[in-house]
Order: sequence, then structure tokens, then C-alpha cells
Amino acid sequence: MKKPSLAIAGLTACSGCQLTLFNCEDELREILERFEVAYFPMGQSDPDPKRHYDVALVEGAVSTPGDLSALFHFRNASRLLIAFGTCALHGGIAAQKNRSTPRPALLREVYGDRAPQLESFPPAPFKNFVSVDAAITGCPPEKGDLLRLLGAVLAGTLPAFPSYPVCLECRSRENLCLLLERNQLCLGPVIQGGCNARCPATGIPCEGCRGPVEEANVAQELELLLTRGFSREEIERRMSRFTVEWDYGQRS
Amino acid sequence: MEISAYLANDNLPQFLDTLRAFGTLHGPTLSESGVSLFAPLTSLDRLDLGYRRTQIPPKKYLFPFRDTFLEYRDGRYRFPSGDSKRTVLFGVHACDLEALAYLDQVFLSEPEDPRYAERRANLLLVGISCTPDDYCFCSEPAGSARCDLFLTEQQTGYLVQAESSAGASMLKAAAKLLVSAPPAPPRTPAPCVIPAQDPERAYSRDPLWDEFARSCVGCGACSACCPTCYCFDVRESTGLTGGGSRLREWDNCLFQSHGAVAGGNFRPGRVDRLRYRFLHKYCGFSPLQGRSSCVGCGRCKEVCPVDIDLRELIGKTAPEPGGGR
Amino acid sequence: MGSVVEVNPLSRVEGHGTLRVYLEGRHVERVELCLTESPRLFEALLLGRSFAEVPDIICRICSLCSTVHKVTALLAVEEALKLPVSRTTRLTRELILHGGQLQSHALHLYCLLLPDLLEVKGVADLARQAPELLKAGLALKQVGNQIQEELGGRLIHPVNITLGGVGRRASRDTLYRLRDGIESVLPICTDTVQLFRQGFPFPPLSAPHYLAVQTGESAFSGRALTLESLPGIPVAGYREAISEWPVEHSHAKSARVRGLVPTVGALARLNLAPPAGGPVGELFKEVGGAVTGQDLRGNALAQALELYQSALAARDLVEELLEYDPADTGSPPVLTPAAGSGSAACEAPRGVLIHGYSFDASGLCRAADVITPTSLNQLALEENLLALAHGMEGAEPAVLVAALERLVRCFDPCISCAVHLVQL
Amino acid sequence: MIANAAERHIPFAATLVGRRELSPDTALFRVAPEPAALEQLSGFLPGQFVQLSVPGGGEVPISPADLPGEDGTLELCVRRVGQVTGLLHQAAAGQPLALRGPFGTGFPVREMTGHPALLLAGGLGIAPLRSLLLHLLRHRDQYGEITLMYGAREPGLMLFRDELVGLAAAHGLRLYLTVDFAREQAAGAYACAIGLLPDLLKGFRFDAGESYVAVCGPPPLYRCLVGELTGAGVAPERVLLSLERRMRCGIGRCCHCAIGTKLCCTDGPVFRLSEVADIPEAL
Ligand SMILES: Cc1cc2nc3c(=O)[nH]c(=O)nc-3n(C[C@H](O)[C@H](O)[C@H](O)COP(=O)(O)OP(=O)(O)OC[C@H]3O[C@@H](n4cnc5c(N)ncnc54)[C@H](O)[C@@H]3O)c2cc1C
Ligand code: SF4
Ligand code: SF4
Ligand code: SF4
Repeated sequence: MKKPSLAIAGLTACSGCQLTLFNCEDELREILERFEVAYFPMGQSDPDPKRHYDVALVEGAVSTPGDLSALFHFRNASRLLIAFGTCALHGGIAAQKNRSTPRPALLREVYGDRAPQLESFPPAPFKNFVSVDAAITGCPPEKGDLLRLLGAVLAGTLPAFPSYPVCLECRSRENLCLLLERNQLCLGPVIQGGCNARCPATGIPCEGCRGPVEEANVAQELELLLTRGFSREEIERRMSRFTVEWDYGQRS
Repeated sequence: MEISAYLANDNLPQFLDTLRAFGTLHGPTLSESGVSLFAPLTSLDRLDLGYRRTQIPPKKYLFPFRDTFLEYRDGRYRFPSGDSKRTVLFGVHACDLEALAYLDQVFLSEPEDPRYAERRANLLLVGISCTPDDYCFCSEPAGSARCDLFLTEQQTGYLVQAESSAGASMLKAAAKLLVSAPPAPPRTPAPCVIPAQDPERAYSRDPLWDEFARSCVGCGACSACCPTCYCFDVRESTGLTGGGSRLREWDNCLFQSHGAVAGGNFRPGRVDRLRYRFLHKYCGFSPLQGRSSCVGCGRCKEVCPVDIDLRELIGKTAPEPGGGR
Repeated sequence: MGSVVEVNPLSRVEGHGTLRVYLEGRHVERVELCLTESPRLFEALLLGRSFAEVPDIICRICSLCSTVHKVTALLAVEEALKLPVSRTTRLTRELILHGGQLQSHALHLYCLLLPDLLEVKGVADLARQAPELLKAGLALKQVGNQIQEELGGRLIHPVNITLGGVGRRASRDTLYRLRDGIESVLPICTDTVQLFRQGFPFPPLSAPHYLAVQTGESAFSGRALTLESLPGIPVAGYREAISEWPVEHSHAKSARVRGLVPTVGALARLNLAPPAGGPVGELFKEVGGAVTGQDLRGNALAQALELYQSALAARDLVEELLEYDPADTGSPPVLTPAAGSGSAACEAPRGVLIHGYSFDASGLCRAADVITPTSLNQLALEENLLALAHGMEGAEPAVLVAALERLVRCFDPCISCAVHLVQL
Repeated sequence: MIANAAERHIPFAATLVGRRELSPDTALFRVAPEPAALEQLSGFLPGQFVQLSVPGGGEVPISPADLPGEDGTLELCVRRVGQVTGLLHQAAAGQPLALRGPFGTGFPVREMTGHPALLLAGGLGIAPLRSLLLHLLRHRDQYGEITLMYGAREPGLMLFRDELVGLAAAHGLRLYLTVDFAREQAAGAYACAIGLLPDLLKGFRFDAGESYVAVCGPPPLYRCLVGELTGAGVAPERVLLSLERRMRCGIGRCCHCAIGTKLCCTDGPVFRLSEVADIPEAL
């Protein structure tokens, strides 16, 4: 059977999702063996950007015209386009001020007089521009999710990831509930699980790195945190860290 | 066969060490972060006998949160090789024992669940009497016969009673540490549960339903921590080298995905799902229709971040205990 | 007629970059290194965020260096707020930084650089042609990652190390596991040194001006910098010593320190503080000649030596942590916002990293500044590229750019980090 | 009867031996199970379902569309809607599959003997009813009048049309076909009525007191038909509804398929109206 060809690329990002591939130390050789690595500048020279890919794993948010044309390229050239990581799926860390500060002001802050020369728009997830076939969430993504996706692609399908919130795994691991018992600003109830509640397991509240769970009762989480004494400002600041597009009135 | 005996407090550590001969000893402990949980008693210092309830009930020993149920290899599905080891679970309260008996009915009835059955056969249960707190809602702390051995706390020790032949063997092995005791009085029946409810109630128009549906954050804690919740989801994944595994994972009936089908959802609103939860908990699903599975452990009340308590839907016009179907 | 030879994207480096060589016939006019990564604007994102959020956000600047960014931010915020930390916390940070260094150096040496040594195109070719070497390198990388994941709670962007403490102290079982892991790769470390001894034959380059953090109690952080023979540049006054400016063709910045073009990284560290004594010292005696006083081509060997150094140091730290002080759980204190400013410098795998922050009375960030190793190296890198290009004038353009790309890789640039701010 | 408990949990091996496209998203798959599975299928009742696995994708409940087992195969009429059905639709003959079952209640074919049977199918609901129809026609002399009313959204989505027309001609099956929408001509070409199934039923005369009625179709269909049928005088015990729910295990454990306090997989999927009429969420 012909090996599926694989493209791995990044837009506006920290390269963490691509690094996650390298971090599959036990499986990396197997992956490189079973896929034809067609485009992967971070790991392989002389990428050939013109051809067709079976799967493109693309990380990062879209925030420049260059990002956008790269995204269109990968959409057009690939049978399966995978939004790889929270930035690609929800905008991620770079988009956190999209609602609060205009882009030019942010640019000026950092680049001063050079700002107007930079072509940059508010970082946005892939779904604002193209359709994606599947997504792996997480900042950083879980190795296991990446491996499940690659395994599924080899089998001719896409993985079914669970749709429960962080709390389910958190409780099942018998962590202390930081929200109820420590009165900490934990976003677990409205955040997509699958990380095995990594952060609460070490005693740190969930910062929401995997983005909203499918049926988040956002309004209730907000109410809950407000009654526990957090200010609306602080809550929104925290919630927008990885996903800026919350509907604070959503109840389902 | 002596089936009941007296164990003095001083002998408890030695008694526990005797139990190790019957399997790896597990019992209630307190985690570093202060969570009560059943865990291996690698050292007896870890034992926390004064515990109220563990976060996750003993069901985790029989039906873990995430379990590889089948493996696919070379064109066939098969059970993964059994990993279950003989375990003595010490210090289980009567409500949790009752819950395990309920799960036994679910998973050991025809067709028996082989993975559950294997683990169950390897699990010995030692019950212990308890002191209820504000979250408990059983009628009164009771003993239980749903175990191999039950310890009832007395002033300076425990009344130890064998409830199975395995329990009797344990007593025998520990004979040196025990003194004979008068036969215990007959057991009161299982600890009080919320009596079985008429399914009609699940469809009542009580405004409380909408209130609950509005405030449930959908965290899933209630079912994870419930000792008799056992809904599970099934997911399959393929490895890189071919072959695959089919997982079972705890599910929660309040998740939208629970009733979703292609093109719709049979329980579209959270209120529909809350009604389902009520039905499953207090009315019982076939073949356990007419049985309430609530054992009164109080976990759901303790863990729900928004204080949802489905029993409030019953309270107002509760029928007499046993008045259900 | 002038022509331009371009390498786009630069491969086997972290992030997006382009290399352009402007030729006039065969004469090299100019070499440009553009770090084209999209602007990330981290400093702007931080403004108005609470002091407690700063480390969690800023670590996302880069995945390869997220641990050291996080620790540096913690140190800077702790200085601003005058937060003390316990011994457990200090040791845990030290250990996780060694983990980060192990993972980063192993990744760079075995996945990104090794293909140059073996004259293949990349990691996919390695998997076919040198599976054993790749396996060894990945084993080494895995141990670094194991340390990062066990202590950080998450492999990239660690959560468990936090302001004033740790979420949870490593358990004994964890520490035993780490010790076993480290010990299992010590032989690979010495092999790595031998593997990367092999030089890289190109015309001589100019001698660098090395810059490093003056470390002491910690192997990574310190209150002063050393520039060549000039020790004692205080971190607190780093803005006076370092001038930074945005470059035309790039989204990154260039920097000079006290007017000199600095070079930072493993090579700088080993030159300024050569290992003495112990197994690393012995090895250094044997191979150190290829490192001291050399140009950037020695950086790979320097990283290999540091791998060994880090592995041994990590093992010692595990032993220290095992001497448990039950009272010192590393639990973070209750934090209260306060006004203040603080800065900190750490040795990231790629060299000197500096963070500086100011907070107002409600603890909100009013100024943020990050100077990354890749910015500090940018000028030296460009100068080196130009020197190499001139030295190779007349070579086939393909050979020329291949050599240039390889030189870029020697610097191990981290483009994500490099791309962000100027806040003066 | 399945002898060994493990066999209800572990699927038997099977192979895809053939497929026929029925509509743009639905195909008929012919599956050959290994002998041990065939043995179990020998007790199959129309209306029961099997749990079909596509290795690596997962498992789905499917009601066989024929009388499985007798020629060593079974036919599954499957619509592509997601993960597992999608994989199945990609599969070619030779693809390894696996299956468990049959599970659930079937249609009470013994009890129905001597009675007229009215089969009402909407859309994909034809799958289990085709199985029932094949059974009734095979034992033609044991049953009274047999009528099939089958409604599809549009002519192109009508499954098994030619086959049904053939059966009608050969066995004296009364066949009524209808589509929700179509241009007159197209309907003419298909020889079917235009209109909804309940409308078709309205004008239909049959021996309501004696008949058994089997219904399978999309959820809204049941609500409309049930009123018609009881209004016409069919006893609720003789209104047989094949219901669909989300299902995971197929054997009464995972609890996704509850209808009130009944489980669709073990108490159903074929229910009598009398069993579910009082359950608010059933229809
Ligand atoms: C008793 C019974 C008999 C059935 N017979 C047939 C048949 O003969 N032909 C046929 O094509 N289909 C039949 N179905 C429906 C079929 O089981 C689903 O279409 C299938 O499970 C979808 O699986 P998937 O993996 O392709 O979809 P998924 O990727 O899992 O999901 C796609 C969509 O299907 C939904 N879904 C998941 N499980 C089910 C389920 N058990 N039932 C319905 N929807 C589901 C999901 O919620 C989602 O909306 C039957 C269902 C039952 C309960
Ligand atoms: S700690 Fe957070 S994730 Fe865990 S149960 Fe509590 S709210 Fe949920
Ligand atoms: S607990 Fe929350 S922040 Fe932590 S890894 Fe999971 S989703 Fe991300
Ligand atoms: S514990 Fe409470 S909030 Fe969470 S799912 Fe259950 S009812 Fe809803």
C-alpha cells in the first residue's frame, strides 16, 4: 500500500505542536516509517510545497497574509487538513486580546514606528477561513491524541475524541477539586477534556488550554466563579487566554 | 466454623497484615492533597479509618474509568490478557457494599461481563461500620452482608463477622488475634436508599427541573463519583502498527453526546437528560426496573459544584418508603 | 547583473526564517537573514494582565524553551514582588531546567544537526539510514522530557512550577524513576561528545565576543552577565548595557552589548566557564581544544558536552531532592498584588535570556520586556554568514547556501522566541 | 441462544463479500461471517439487530435487511453518517469486519401467523421491514394479506424499488410507494404516489381489527402514524414499532438507549405500542 504523504507546518505559533511530534520519542521512527514525510521544514530540508498531501497537520493561528496563503495552500493541496493545536482550532494565546485591544495598538506597543509596515491582523482560527477535517486540541496537544489521529489516518478514518469536560477526568483521578475546596479559578467544567486533568493533578487550576467543551454551560461557570468572589474582569481575562470567542450567555 | 469474633484495637495492625496473605491490601487513605481515596496500603500509616467517603467509590476496582475492553489483532477481536490481581479491599462502608451488589447485578447477570467478572472474582471485601456526616442520606449506619468480612466498631475494638467462606478463612487465619464473641444479632436490611420512584415523577412539571437544567454546568462529577453509575461510552482506536483497541470509558448521562444520534438527539435538552438521570437512579432500567440504585452515600451532593440534588424533586410528596413499584 | 539566492523556508530550525544571498556575479554583496515568523506581540499581550498570569502566558512564546522562559519569568516576577522561594522549589526548578536543556540539545543535535553530518536531508532520512543513532538521540531527549513532564506536569509549557513554589513536589517514586532514566543514558552522552567532535570544514570565521550569565548557586540563573573578560554587568541594569533595535528585513531585533556584537549559547558558556574536574572536566581536557576560542562551529560539540554535564547535574539534583525535608513541600504562598519591578536572566539552551517586568499596585503588568538568545545572536550570525559567504566566493550557489544554512543551524536559532517586542 | 457469555462481547470475524449502491449515501453490504457466527444467526428474527464492527473504527448496531445465515451471508443496508458507517462505505470486498448478535427483540412472526400484516416503512426504515417482508413472503401461506407502504423523500432515495415491485408481482404483495416530493413525471416514471405516508394510510382500507402493523422510519413518522392506526382500530398490542436509539454495547449495559425505563437494545428495538404509549419520550 502506498504510504500516506504527510505535511507538517506552522503559522503563527510557538512550534509546540510540531515539537509534540518530536516528543513522541518512542513512536517517531514508526511514524517516519509509515508516512511519507513530504513537507516538514522543522525536521527535513528541501520541502516540496507544490504537491498533494494526504494529511496536513498545521499548527498556529492565522494572523498575516502569509499565514492565510499558506493555509489556503494546505487546504487545497491536502485531502485531510488537521487543525493542530489550540491556536489553529480556537485562535489560542495570540488571539487573547482580539476583543479588547485593536491590532494596530498592539503592534505599535511592540514595533513602535515600524508597526504600520507590518501586515498583521487579529489572529484567528482556521475555521474562519477554510473547512478543516479534524482537529487536535491542546496547548500543547497531547501526544496520545496525535498518535491516535495518525493511527486512524493509517486505518482510513479519523479518530473519535471524547467530548467531556476536564472535570470528568479530574474527578476520576481523585484530584482535589480546586474550585470547590480551594476556591481557585478553575475552568475545568467548561474546558474540553482529554488531558487527563494534568493541571489539577498537580494542584494547579485548569487554565483552559484545550478550549471550550462542546456543550459548555458558560453562563453558569461565570455565575459560579462570580459567587466565589472572582471579578468579572479577572474571569474574562482568564477565559480568554486561549479562546477569546466565548459566548458568556451560553447555557448549553 | 466460627463466624463472628472480637478484635481488640491493639491487634488491628497485625490483623491487617494477616489479610495481606489473601491479596494486595487496599483501603481508605488520604492523598497528599487531602482527598480521600481507596489505595494500596503499602504501609499501614496510610490507612485512614475515620474517612467519610472516598471521592471515587470502589467501582473503580471492577470497572475502571478507562479500560481497554477488546483488542484487535490479526483479524480478530479478543479480550486483553487479564491484569487483575487478588485484592483485599479493606474498610468499605455499608453503602458502598450495597452499591457493589447493585453493580454485580448489572454486570454479572446474563450475559456476564467477563472483564468485570474476572476482577470481581479477585476482589475480597472487608466492610466496616461508619459514622454518617451531613452529606450522608442513608437512614442509619448499618452493617452489611454484601462482603466477605464485616467489622463493626465497638468501644475498644471491632466485632468481626464472616459473611462468606472467604471471610471465614480470613477469620481462621487471624484466629490468634481474635477472641470469641457472642453471635451477632441478625443484620438489619441494606442501608436505606431513596425508595424506588414511580417513573411518572420523572416527567413532572415541577419548575425545579428547569432550574436544575439551567444551573448544571455539565461537569460530570456526579456520575463519576456515584457508586452505582455505570453508563459507559465505547471508543476504538488504531495503533500505528495496525491492530487496535476498543476502550470503555465512564460516561455521564447529562452530556449531550449521551443521546445523540445521526440527525438528532433523543434527549436534546439538559432537562431531558436530567429526567433520564432521575429515571435511571430512582426507577431503575430494565431488567432492574423498579429498583432505586441510590445507596445514600452522599457523594453527588458533595461534589456537585452547583448543589443540584435530584432528591428535592421527590421530597415534597414523597411516597412512603417502599411505596414505589 | 545582481542575483539573489534564497533559502525559504530555512529548514531544520525552530520557526520561520528566510536566508537571502545577494550576488553580483560571483561576488557576495550582502547576506540577509529574515526571521519571518509572524509577529507574536507577547509584550503587548502581557500588558494589563495580572502578575500571576505573566509566567503562564509568556512561556508560550516558544515551545522549545518554554521551561526556561517560565522560570525566568517566575524569577523576575518574584523579584518584583519580593517573593522568597524554598529550597525544594529552587532544586525543582534547577532540575527541570536541566531537563529542558537535555531535551533541547538532544533534539538539536540528533534531529536537526545530525543530518548535516551524515549528509542527508532530515529526520525522515535518519530514520531509514541511521536508525540506531536516531534512537540513541531520542532516548536522550526522552530523559530530558521525562524530567520536564514529571516535574512540570506537562511536557511543554509546564504548569507545576509556579510563583513562589511548586504545585506538587515530586514524589520519591518519581525521583527514583528519573534517576533510573538519567543513568540509562549516561553512556549515550559520552558517545554524543565523540560523535560531534567531527569539525565542519569551512574558512575561518571571526572570533566571537562571548556573553553569558554569571552563574553561581544556580547553574542557570544569576544576577550578572559576563561579556568576554568583563564580568559583573548587572542584570538589573541590563537595559543600559544592551541596546536592541528592530531590523528592516526581519520581524526580530538585533542587539549589541556594551557596543560589541555578542555571541551566546553553549559555546559561550563553556568558553567563559570551562568545566573543571569530574567526568565532564576530564572529557573537556580531551576534546576542549575544539571548543575554546573557536568560532561557532564548535557549538555542536559544546552542546554535546553540556548534555553530559546536565545529565550528571540532574542526577545529583535528584539525589538532593531525595533527601526530603518533609517540612518543605514547596507549597506556593498566598499571593497578594503589589507594585514593583523585577528582572531576571537565565541561560536558556541557546544562551542568555532576560525578562523584565513592572507591575502597578493592583498587580497588573505595566511594562514587559524579553531579550532572547536569538536576538542577542542575530548580529553575530549575520556577520558570520557574511564572512563565510565571502570566504566561499566563487563556490556554486547551491554549495554556498548549503554551507550558510548549516552555519545558521550551528547557532541553533529559535525564531519563535526571537520574534516579538521592543519596549524601550 | 448464545451459549457463551464471552461471545456476546467479542465479535466474530466476518468478511465483506459484496456491495451494491442503493442511493448516494446508502449501500447494501453483503457480509460473510465465520461459521460460529452463522450458527448464532440461525435463530435470527426479523427486526433483531447485529453489532457490526469495522476494525479500527468501532461498532454500530445495524438491522439486517434480509434473512441472514441461510446462504452463509447477511445483507446490511447502511447509510453513511459518520465514523464507522463512513469506513464501511469506503470498504471493498475482502475487507475484514466483525459482528456480534443477533440481539434484541424481533417481530413476533409466530404470533402474527394467520393475520394480515401491514408494513409501514419510511426512508431507511425499509431495512428491517424488508427482512420481515422476506420472512412473511417465504411463509406466504401462513399469513393473511400482506401490504407494504413505503415512503421515501424523493424518487432517487427509494431503496429496493425494483425488487419490491418484483416481489409484489410474484407473491401477491400489496405494494404502495410514495415520495414526499417529486415532479409529476418523475413520480410517474417510478409509479409511485406523491405525498406523506400518513396521508397514504388515511385512504387505505384494511382489516384493522385483525391486522398486525409494523412500523419503522424516522422519529417524526411514528407520532403521525400511531394516531392513524389506533384511530382505525388497530389494537396497540399489534402495532409493532422498531425504534432506534444511540447504542453502544447492544446488550443492555451501557444505558445509552433507554426509553423511559426500558432499554431499546434488550426490550426492543421492536416494541408494541402498548408497551411504550405511556412513555413520554418514546415516540
Ligand atoms: C437497533 C438499530 C438498528 C439500526 N439499523 C440500521 C440500519 O439497518 N442501517 C443503518 O444505516 N443504520 C442503522 N442504525 C443506525 C446506525 O447504528 C447509526 O447510523 C450508526 O451507529 C452511526 O455510526 P457512525 O460510527 O457511522 O457514526 P458516528 O461517527 O458515531 O456518529 C455520527 C452520528 O451518528 C450518531 N450515532 C451514533 N451512534 C448511533 C446509533 N447507535 N444510532 C444512531 N445514530 C448514532 C452520532 O450521534 C452522530 O450524530 C440502527 C440503529 C439501531 C439502534
Ligand atoms: S479542580 Fe477544576 S477540573 Fe478538577 S473537578 Fe474541580 S473544577 Fe473540575
Ligand atoms: S487541565 Fe486544563 S490547562 Fe491543564 S492541560 Fe488540561 S485543559 Fe490544559
Ligand atoms: S455534578 Fe452537578 S453540575 Fe456536575 S453534571 Fe452532575 S448535576 Fe451537573
